[in-house]
Amino acid sequence: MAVITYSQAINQALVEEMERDDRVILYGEDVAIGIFGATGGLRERYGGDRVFNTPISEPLIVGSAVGAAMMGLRPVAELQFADFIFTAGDEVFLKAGMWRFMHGGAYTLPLVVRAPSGGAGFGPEHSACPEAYIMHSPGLLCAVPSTPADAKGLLKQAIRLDNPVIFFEHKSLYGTRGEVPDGEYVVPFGKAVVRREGDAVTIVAWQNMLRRVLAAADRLAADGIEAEVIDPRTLNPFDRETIIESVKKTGACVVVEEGYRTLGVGAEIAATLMEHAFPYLDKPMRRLAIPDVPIATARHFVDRIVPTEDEIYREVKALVG
Amino acid sequence: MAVITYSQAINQALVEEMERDDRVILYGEDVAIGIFGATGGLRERYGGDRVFNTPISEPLIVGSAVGAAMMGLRPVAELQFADFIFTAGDEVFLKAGMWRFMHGGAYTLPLVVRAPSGGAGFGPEHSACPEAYIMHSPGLLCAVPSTPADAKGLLKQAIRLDNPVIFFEHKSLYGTRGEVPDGEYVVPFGKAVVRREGDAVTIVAWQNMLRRVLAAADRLAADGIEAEVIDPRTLNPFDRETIIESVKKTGACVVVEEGYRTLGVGAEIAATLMEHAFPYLDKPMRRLAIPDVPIATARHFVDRIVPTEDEIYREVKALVG
Amino acid sequence: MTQLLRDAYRYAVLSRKFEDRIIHMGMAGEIPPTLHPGAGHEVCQTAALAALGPDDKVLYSHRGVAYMIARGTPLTAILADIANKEGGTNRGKGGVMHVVDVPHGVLGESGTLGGGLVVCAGVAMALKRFGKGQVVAHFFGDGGSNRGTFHESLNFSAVQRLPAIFFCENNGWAVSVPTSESTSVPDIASRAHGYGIPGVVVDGNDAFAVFDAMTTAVARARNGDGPTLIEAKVVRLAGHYIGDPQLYRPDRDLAAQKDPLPGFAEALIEAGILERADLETIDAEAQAEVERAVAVVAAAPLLDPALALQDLYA
Amino acid sequence: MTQLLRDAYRYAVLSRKFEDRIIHMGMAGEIPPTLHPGAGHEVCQTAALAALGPDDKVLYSHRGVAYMIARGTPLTAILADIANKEGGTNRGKGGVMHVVDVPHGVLGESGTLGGGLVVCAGVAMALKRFGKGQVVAHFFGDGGSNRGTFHESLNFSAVQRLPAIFFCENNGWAVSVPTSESTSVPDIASRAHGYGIPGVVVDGNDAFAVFDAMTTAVARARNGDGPTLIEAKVVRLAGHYIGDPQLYRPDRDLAAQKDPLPGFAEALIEAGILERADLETIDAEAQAEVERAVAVVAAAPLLDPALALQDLYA
Ligand SMILES: Cc1ncc(C[n+]2csc(CCOP(=O)(O)OP(=O)(O)O)c2C)c(N)n1
Ligand SMILES: Cc1ncc(C[n+]2csc(CCOP(=O)(O)OP(=O)(O)O)c2C)c(N)n1
Ligand SMILES: [Mg+2]
Ligand SMILES: [Mg+2]
Repeated sequence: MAVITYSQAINQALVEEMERDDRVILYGEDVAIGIFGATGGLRERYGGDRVFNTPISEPLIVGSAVGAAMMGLRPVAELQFADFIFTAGDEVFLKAGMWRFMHGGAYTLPLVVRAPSGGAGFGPEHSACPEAYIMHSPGLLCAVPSTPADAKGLLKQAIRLDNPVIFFEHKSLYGTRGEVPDGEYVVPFGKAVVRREGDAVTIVAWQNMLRRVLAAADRLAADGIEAEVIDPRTLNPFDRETIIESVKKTGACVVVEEGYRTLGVGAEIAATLMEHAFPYLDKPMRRLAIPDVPIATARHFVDRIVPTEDEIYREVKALVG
Repeated sequence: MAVITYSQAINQALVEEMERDDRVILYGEDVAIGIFGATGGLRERYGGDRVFNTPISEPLIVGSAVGAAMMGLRPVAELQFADFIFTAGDEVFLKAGMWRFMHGGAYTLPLVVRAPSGGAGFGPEHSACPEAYIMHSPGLLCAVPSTPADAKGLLKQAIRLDNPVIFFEHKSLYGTRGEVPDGEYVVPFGKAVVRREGDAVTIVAWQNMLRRVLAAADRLAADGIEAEVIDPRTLNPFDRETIIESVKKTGACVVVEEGYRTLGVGAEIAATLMEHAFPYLDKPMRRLAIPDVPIATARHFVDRIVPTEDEIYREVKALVG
Repeated sequence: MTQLLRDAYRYAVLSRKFEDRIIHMGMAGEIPPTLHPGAGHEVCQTAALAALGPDDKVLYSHRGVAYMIARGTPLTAILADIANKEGGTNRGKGGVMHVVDVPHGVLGESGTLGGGLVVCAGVAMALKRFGKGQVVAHFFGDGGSNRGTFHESLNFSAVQRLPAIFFCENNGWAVSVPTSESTSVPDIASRAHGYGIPGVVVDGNDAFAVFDAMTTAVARARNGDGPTLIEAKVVRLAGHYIGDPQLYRPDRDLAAQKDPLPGFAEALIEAGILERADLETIDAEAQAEVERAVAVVAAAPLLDPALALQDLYA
Repeated sequence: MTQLLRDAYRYAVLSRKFEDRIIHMGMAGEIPPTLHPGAGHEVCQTAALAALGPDDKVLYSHRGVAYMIARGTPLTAILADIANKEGGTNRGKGGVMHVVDVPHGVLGESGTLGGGLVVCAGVAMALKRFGKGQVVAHFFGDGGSNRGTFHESLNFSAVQRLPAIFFCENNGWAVSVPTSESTSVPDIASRAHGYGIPGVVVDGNDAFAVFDAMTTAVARARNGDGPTLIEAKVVRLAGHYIGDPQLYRPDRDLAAQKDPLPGFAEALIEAGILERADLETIDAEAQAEVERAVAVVAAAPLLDPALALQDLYA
């Protein structure tokens, strides 16, 4: 198995799918160079008809993907920052999310919107992890890959799906490395993966928080606390079963996320556990998330509000230690 | 106390605040006539400088409110349908929500965005109750008045607050009547009200669902089940305490809402009860909401997906009966 | 052209009679009163659509049902969509706002005005890539033209030389707001200048002029020369919605307004395309077709509400 | 005007020297490298701002810090914002992107490009209502001008005759995308035609021309005649961000590009506004001011991270 970066994995997924299917096209601001490295070289390889830069027109970027997908292309559109799902709010939530439904399923909408999320130092409008907004919205599938292997496999799958996918690529992960399987593979939507087995507590986390959780879990293990760590991989569809089964075993759960706390993904997990694992919960579920403020520019402020390895360690320890 | 409609109550609030403070201005599409009746007569009364129609330009409507508020006006902007918070997504979530914060609190943003929500027969892009999106978003206060008295008192308060308020007016309520206090009053943000006392179960609901819940509660009472019904009135700030205290008494909770189920407001209440009332919960909290589909145009479809009085009755009965 | 404009007239008459019936049923509570009447716009709409070929695509606006009629969608399907009956095109999801008929190139509508403009750019992007010379026409109102999506779509389509026709039906009103109160120039077509594309103003009551302007734009698009913005000045004969009292409207006295339909008939007769006697036949056939459709839909069952949960995901 | 342009030159020099220092510290890791260098734009920016009065308002874009300097914001405040130190203007929330200085009329920036355009319309709405003859100028790039908010803001401002100046700095690039690849017309100012407002193209390297165009626009706005769109053709001498290798850029060879700053100096000398000897003084004073600011900020404490939770609600 080759070891490559998250960014290279995305590039590979794009290359493989563009090779396989010439209906796949790729566009967005600066995609010809790829400001986070993921789309570099593709315009040279596939030509300006299939890979092109757009004006700074987010509604156009997403809305035209809906139009192109309706006609049978398989557009992969890029929003330069995930926060711009609001700049293209009508097109993301009302067009991509509802166009097929409101036309009675008359066609399919095989489109992907790639959206780099997270990171520190970019300021309030360029740093969010807005996946909870997408998870709340009917009609939009949502991927949150945490590893190069998943980034590649989920993106290939997203391109092949006949439904709109909002594909969050975490900016802090682009440079991270990991093994990717040799040869052709896809990762299915709606299947969580257990990143670490344990029986003391279930921790749900993805993307950059997953890395911190795994580091914290090692420290907890040294203290004799074996955490089971679940990476949902996609938030719609959302693999509730894997979480429920784990909590039935561990009796405790902590959700760690980089979104805003109120109505973050953790809230849905809390409700799900209420509904499906209530008798098994030995203690109330806890949430670690951003305390309902925008993400300031100063990097040392970001560490103050985004859950750190230390906080995760302390919080879990306090719960089950 | 006079009995007036919800729509008249809103009109009264606007009149009173425009009389009191000439920094208050009102604008949006068709506000000169007021397509839902709430703003009729105001242009005649206060002139086209303070009350004016705008082009169909939602980003401009909300974005200019931010600019005007920065300078010291107190704009009340109208989005003709609440769903259009996405059409003005950047301006609602990133400008109104974050502009003060990212400029270090250099000024206040006393603006109100009125947004008619809900209703049946308007189709997927004109029917939503998107309050959960706002509740998840830092920087945006959120009002969901259920009665004419609250519509008036909360709107007057919203206009006086120095923070951006998204003010949801439910379309099915515009024609409903209720008593409003005589004379000057405001309703504070962040104070829930107990609409009905009981000890068997706590039901949380607002706006059109509140009416159905109260009707169902009467039927439940006839069966000997006394439900305590809580109307939060605002979702940010959100009066968690009143709900927690009630659940400590009743031991059971049902949330009924007109938003999408996954990550609807009910999810936050579930997480809150986990965190603050876990030992008091005799049974898991339940959610009644729209089953994660857009709201179709056919009215009889809407009844299929929006919780009905009957469903509420049955669900609560199944839980605590 | 002769046959095309004759058909356009037939469609316009059919649409008028059909909508009159829909309005009547809507006011009587027999069906939901969800139509935005197209009266006054039909001549313009059907004449414009006459310039498209069968493989071309259409994204329409909310102003009436002449668009779909002119493309060949059966009246029964449209009425069933309004009445939430079986036999419609969108299975209760979108009503008359979202009639869709892919085989006839009727692609649908954005319920948020201006939302169709960006979708249209994407459709055009695909048509260009397919290389079969197909074009897409998007109809929208003067009100909708003030959305930011107008700017983004025209700029992008011009840069990419997309085969799109942006067709603005300027009726002087957006619900209760006169265009002069919302729009800083008298001619929306003058905005084309800023995109380096042709901007054409036509009298929307003159079917021949509309057809000509559209034919030129279609040829340009097919030829790979890019988009055109056409603005047709039309009159909204009715209210914004069924039952709109139009108190805001100084010119609401219908009698004082000029219905373009009789003028279209006269022009066709003058051009020798129709005989005067044809008019009655066309009227009678249209009325009969409307009644047949009403009867068929009256007999159709209401849609199963379980459908409310379907058609979201493929 | 003499004094105004002399000051504009001083500000441009100060900004250049200050940014060079910021870039240097950013590359060395002493401060976050968050600046989008303004090199090449400063002459245009400071000359344009020279036409505003002290009570006027400014919404700027991300391209450098000359805007704030020209308005009178202390260098220490700007640098503290970059360095996340005490003494800045936005207390760690917005860094250099959101420098704010209300007493000097520096109102801030939208991090989403084009977001400032609609905010600007609202500011202008308020200024008009206050009736004190104040105006607002909004600076934005060629890239940002393709946002739909451009359309909405220009149309609305024109309808309402708002006292706003929309100032587009066209440097031919949006990050790596040449304007010709994203924009369908060579002159963005030609889009003014579609709003019925003046659209003026100026050579942004010519401070006198920029000042004149801006002076006319300001007078028009103050007079209640509405907005103007000015497009200044400028050159981006540096990368998009600090450290941008600009591999995409055929003209990235800085040496081959013409820096407008020396030309501004020559023009001032020719006009008798400056003596050649003044240049050295101005340079030296600027350098000293930069060094003083760097020293002050170096000594300032980092902001308390508890501030991360503040300033959201009033
Ligand atoms: C984005 C958006 N804003 C507002 C509305 C509400 N609305 C529906 S039709 C209409 C007026 C449309 O005017 P115009 O585009 O001129 O078309 P006309 O009705 O005159 O044919 C408005 C404001 C909407 N559907 N979408
Ligand atoms: C809505 C939005 N889209 C994209 C970006 C990312 N971005 C920041 S600067 C920039 C290029 C801006 O180009 P231009 O407006 O010409 O200004 P310049 O950098 O050339 O001065 C881009 C794409 C953004 N901040 N906001
Ligand atoms: Mg109109
Ligand atoms: Mg530029």
